[in-house]
Amino acid sequence: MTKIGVFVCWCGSNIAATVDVDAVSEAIKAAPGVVFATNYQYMCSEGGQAAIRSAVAEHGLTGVVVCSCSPRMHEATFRKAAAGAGVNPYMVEIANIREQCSWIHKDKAEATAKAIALARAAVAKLNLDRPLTAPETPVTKRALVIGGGIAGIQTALDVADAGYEVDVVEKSPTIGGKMAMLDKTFPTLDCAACILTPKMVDAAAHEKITLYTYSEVEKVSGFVGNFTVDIKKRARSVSVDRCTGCGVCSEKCPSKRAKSEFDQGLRERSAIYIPFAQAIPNVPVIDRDTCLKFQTGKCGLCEKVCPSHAVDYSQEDEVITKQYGAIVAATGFKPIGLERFDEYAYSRSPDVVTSLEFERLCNAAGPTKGHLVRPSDGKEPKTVVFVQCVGSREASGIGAMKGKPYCSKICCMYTAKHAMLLREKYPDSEAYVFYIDVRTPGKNFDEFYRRAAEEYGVHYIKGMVGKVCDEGNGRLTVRASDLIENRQLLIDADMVVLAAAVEPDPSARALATLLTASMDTNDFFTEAHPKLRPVESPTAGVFLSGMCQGPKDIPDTVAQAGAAAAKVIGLLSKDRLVGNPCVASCDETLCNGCSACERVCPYGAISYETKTVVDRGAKDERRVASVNEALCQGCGACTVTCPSGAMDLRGFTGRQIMAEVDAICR
Amino acid sequence: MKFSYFPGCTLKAEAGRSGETAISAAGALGVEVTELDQWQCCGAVYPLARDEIATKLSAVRALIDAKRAGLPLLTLCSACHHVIKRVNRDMAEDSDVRDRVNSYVAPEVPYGGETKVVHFLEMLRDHVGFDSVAKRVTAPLAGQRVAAYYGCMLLRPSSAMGFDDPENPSIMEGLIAAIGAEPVLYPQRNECCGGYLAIENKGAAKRRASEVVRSAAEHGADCIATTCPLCLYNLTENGAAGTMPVYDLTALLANALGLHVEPSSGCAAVCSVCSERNSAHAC
Amino acid sequence: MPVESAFQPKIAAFCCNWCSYAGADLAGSSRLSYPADVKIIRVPCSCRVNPLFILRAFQRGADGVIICGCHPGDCHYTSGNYFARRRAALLFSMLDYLGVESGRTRVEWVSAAEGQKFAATMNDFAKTVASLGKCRRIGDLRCRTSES
Amino acid sequence: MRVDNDDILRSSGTDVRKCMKCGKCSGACPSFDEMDFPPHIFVSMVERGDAAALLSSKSLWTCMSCFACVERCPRGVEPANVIEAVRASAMSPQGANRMRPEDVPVFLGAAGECLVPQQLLASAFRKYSR
Amino acid sequence: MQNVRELMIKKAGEMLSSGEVYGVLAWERGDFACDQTPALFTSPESLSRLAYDEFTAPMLSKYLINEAKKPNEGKKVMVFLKPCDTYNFGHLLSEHKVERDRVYAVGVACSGIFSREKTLLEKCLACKGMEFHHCDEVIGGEGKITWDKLDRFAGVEMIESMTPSERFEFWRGELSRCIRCNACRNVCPVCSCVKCVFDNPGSGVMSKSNADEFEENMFHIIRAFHVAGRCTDCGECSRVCPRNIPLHLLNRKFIKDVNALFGPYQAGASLDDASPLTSYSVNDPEPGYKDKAKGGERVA
Repeated sequence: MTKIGVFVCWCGSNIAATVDVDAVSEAIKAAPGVVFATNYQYMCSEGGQAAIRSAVAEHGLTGVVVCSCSPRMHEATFRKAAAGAGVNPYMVEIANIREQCSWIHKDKAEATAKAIALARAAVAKLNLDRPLTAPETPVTKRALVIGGGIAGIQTALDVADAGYEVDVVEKSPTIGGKMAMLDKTFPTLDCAACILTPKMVDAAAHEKITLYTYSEVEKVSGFVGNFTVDIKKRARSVSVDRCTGCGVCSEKCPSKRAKSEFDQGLRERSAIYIPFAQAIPNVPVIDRDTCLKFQTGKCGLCEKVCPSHAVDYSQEDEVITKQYGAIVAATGFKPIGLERFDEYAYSRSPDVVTSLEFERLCNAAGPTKGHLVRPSDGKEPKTVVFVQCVGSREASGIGAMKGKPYCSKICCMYTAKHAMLLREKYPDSEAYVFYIDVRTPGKNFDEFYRRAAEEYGVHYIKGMVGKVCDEGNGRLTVRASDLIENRQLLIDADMVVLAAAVEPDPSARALATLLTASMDTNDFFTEAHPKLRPVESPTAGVFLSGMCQGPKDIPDTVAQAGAAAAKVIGLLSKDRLVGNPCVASCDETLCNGCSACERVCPYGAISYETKTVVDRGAKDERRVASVNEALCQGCGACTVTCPSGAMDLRGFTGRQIMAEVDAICR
Repeated sequence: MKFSYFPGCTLKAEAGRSGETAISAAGALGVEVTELDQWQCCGAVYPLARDEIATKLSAVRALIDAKRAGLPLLTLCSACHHVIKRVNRDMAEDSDVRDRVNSYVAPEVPYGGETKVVHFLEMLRDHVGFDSVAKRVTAPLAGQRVAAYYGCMLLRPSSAMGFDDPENPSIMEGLIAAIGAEPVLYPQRNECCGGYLAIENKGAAKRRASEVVRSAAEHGADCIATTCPLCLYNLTENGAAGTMPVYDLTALLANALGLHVEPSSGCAAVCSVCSERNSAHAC
Repeated sequence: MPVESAFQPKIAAFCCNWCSYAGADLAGSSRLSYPADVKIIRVPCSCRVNPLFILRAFQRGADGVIICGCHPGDCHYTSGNYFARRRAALLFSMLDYLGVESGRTRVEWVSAAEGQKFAATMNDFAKTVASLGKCRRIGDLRCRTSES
Repeated sequence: MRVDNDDILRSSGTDVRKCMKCGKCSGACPSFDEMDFPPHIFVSMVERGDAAALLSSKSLWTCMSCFACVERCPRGVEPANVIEAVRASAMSPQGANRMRPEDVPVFLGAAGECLVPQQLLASAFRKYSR
Repeated sequence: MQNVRELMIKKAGEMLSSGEVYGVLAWERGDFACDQTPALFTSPESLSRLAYDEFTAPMLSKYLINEAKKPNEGKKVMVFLKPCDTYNFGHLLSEHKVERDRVYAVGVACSGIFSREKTLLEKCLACKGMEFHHCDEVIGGEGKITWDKLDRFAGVEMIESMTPSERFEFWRGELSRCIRCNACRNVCPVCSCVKCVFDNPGSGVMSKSNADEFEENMFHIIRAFHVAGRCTDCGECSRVCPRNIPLHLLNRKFIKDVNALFGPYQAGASLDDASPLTSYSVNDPEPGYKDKAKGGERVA
């Protein structure tokens, strides 16, 4: 039986002027469990806290009710005071007789009666409180970043600079991501490689950063502060330690027919290859699907020509298991496939390209060495039509949607950039941009777009392309609407550039399952709170960086990467995590194993296992739920979905809330 | 392989032989085609207005007849195919339409879109297989550069028609290759020929059809082939004006199979002035 | 049922800790009054409110029950109020079906910034419940044996 | 002529409010040059309840119902259905038929045979008369 | 039916003889006329007692919870499921109460079940359909509904059309008869908690008898809520109630509301669908108090 002391605060005159505090402390003495009751001018003051201490000592209190202001104000204060006096801090309940009573009622008798009722409710709840201990778990001081694009690199650098170890897992043979493929960046038109490659080098050289390229996360277990992750390092077939990156192997490789992923298929590469000159690590990889040695058993030329004996056909995939305190998803994006958009003749004509292909065609390190020419005949284009919103902002109608419902956010700006680059390279060229809206919120963004129109003479036309006809002889006829002038245009173009919508990288879906992190209907990771916790996943210890959370440009990505890093650093800086003890727990003897709670838990904190349950001596093999207390945030969704009442919420148990109900409805 | 067959008015018209040609070609490929006992006009245009029921009834009757026979319903004319397939989809998916139509038609068992509607081309590709067609070809059209013309109704809306990519189709090219000719790809192959306007606004129909023919010619086609009788008429009458032969693709198929039919072309009717079959002529 | 002018309905208000309880605090610090017979029970989230609690309140003499939570989309726990909304929609409809008038039950979304809305909601709800009079307890659904 | 905009919305069976005014329908329309009101303006005018002005438009009779707009609309609005609904509404008053049986003989030959594909006549009747 | 029974015996015999199953859940003649009772047959010889006719009302799926759990050398149990029972089976599978690979499920044709008074049961009048779900095989094929179907929700709508006072009186009249025999709970395939909240002293709402009138009604309301979104509307609760309380009217109210508010849903039909109360849509309707038409009782 809890021995309860009740302390009624005057809050100066804030409470005492409207509530008869003496009457309250007197009346509450009759409540079950109450062994002591008093009132005091300011309970939150040192004097008030001292009163709690002395009453605990004098009356052997095991629970404390403070009738005062909102618990949102001073619950923490009184819990601390109770703990100082030797009472379990979770054996403290607050009756809110200021905000909910004295401040809103004028009639003293009425307010006093309500204050007594609220005090009784608090006492009733406290009678059913049990001492709780906040769980503490140690923190592994290492972070895992999944994805080695600009988002992942930035997060890794920021976390590593704070002195924590970071591992970066990248599925392709090099870090750098999509940004490495870009030519110039908006709104400054500085070269992407010039600002990215130093960061790549920093990441590789950083003593706290370990890069796992050509690798994938295979398994994740554990929880915030204590994740265990299996990373599969795919066999590169080249020893990273021995290889000097001389490139002789690629040069001599007889199988040169694979499409270069890095160059968007605009160039062919050898079976043993380095994706691009500044790749990190600068070590080739053998694409076993196109390698003659692996396909036919014959060849082996690269092994013969390698001066440092780095080629190793016998290499096998390797799984390494490591511990992490925090995980950052930075899986990025890709442009959507345009197979279903053939009204733009994308699959018919090589001169209809995506924006990312256009980047490669402009890039000095690209397949044309920066000489912007048509892929079909190598001629310089004179008239280029840019189509925005290809597959973005769609809605389903009579059939399923071909594209995505959201705005891809970056296309307006890069299209302006592309048009400017074209006009800069070929001053006698014509650039037409078809737009639905031009969306340029961002620092110096609208100015940039206006510069394209005003200084570079790019023709911006409000309207949409309805059909691109490949007329043969290298001519493309573009039929489009011009809504401002209400006419249909037929433009003879040399090239058409399609601003394809972006979508999350396909690897994100599987990763979300591994991390029990939730996703929206578009497969973007969901944030813990759309406004207030934008870089955290609802799953504790999992953070989000870059495009995997939603479309964003480089400045936003870098900002979010830094923010995610700050959250990771905040987590790793703690030696132990103090959890919330007011979490759900499962009474296994009552659990039906129905999985309903698992379905409503937003944190993936509930899992099921089949185990032997002992109920009053009887043993039974059952499927039962168990709550991971480190993940549970204590919302209580599971408790209501559980018909048998096996799930309950500590600190807010069903019986406690019913006791409060009984008290206030008396 | 057995199919119920809905010929439709145009292909059944006295002088229009392409229907029979197609059926004999199917026979030569081992497909058994049974014409529905009694059929009425499909309705000619799909009633876009959602509340129109009466105009859907005849299509539903054909569908029910095919269901009774327990066979998929084969169509050839693009318009018939379009109308019947879309009405069938309405019957399967729109409970309002389904209930109202069933209460009109009152079949013994309510009809709910059970019949599978198959276009002649679809039948060749999915049931016979273009490979088998190629094997049966005795008189390949070697050296011919044939431009397939799809038109509008065969492919669109793709969510309803659903047997080929609406913007980059390949089914007719597949057949053209199977009969030994060389398919020609050109951008106007799935743009409307304007046939519907041929009565109301001949000028517009001419402009559209000429554009189609021009595009095919520019891409080096020797001839155009289509399966839609309306396109066949319009392209011949209003588009080609003698500059380019326009054929019924099923007739080309029949010839390749050695059935020796005269490739019917253009206006299905005989010219009333000089009895010449191809009306794309001056008399 | 005649309405006594002095009838003060008893109302149990379940408020989520993050939005609505804070909204009630704001109503208090803004000195916005509402009837004293509205009494608040703090729960972590609207999804913690078990139908058992609501029935219990009616059994113990409540004349009306209201659940307040974060606005849809703003739940501190992401999805709790969506579940609460479904449960309440069904339960309140069922109570109405059993003869507990729908005016006696309500769900309202009140954010931490909506002190005004909180007070206005409670005043309006109390008025509605008052107009319905004393609630026949659900317990009365079963006659005492002596009565039958 | 009076017209009930709601009727048009209902019978078109499409949600014109989904239109984001991108103009792809009018960019795709092969009959654009024959039209006084192109597809996007049709949708826009019906959306703001001004279908009456469209009843006498030339576009009603030059839309080829080829569904290029329907196929390519990124918002699932079906402009051809909207045009069809207005066309149906334009023909609903008595005597508003655009084609009459007496117009047919010019398409028939001496023996009464049809000089155009029968489907063309059938569809013309269906489209241009009630 | 006679023919179906023979086919059932044949199949059961084969399965028992081959040792594929250790037992067959079916029916045998009960103590009274027209009262077929669930029974477990473990030998081919015993099958002569197997009964199946138009009075065979009980559902067997709930028995699987225990039967499919027994070790029996890993052998399966065979069960006969009428069409409406296959939804219950689906529900039990979706909540992991029964492991699918421990059961050989055989659908049996149904042509409507009659009461002892030779009238078609209410649940059959409002038959959901004769399709089988989740079965390994079906005996006798899909039956036909040969009678005029009752609108499943007509009863609910009738009550909804009453005033609140009338509704209250109606339910007072019905629920007053409850004797807390728990037959409704025990027969319900959904109500299969390891321990019911009403039997659990720790729940704060334990009530085992009709000691307190509130708990009685709370029992029925909470029971209905606990099965909301899970109830397959098999109608067993009403059938077995010795006091003829129309309990299905509570369940169907929830089913009707679920369909109207969250979209059509049939519990037990699919194993993949999240149930209505363990899922949500951001566009769900707000709880109905805003529906002015329903309002409260008018004050004269």
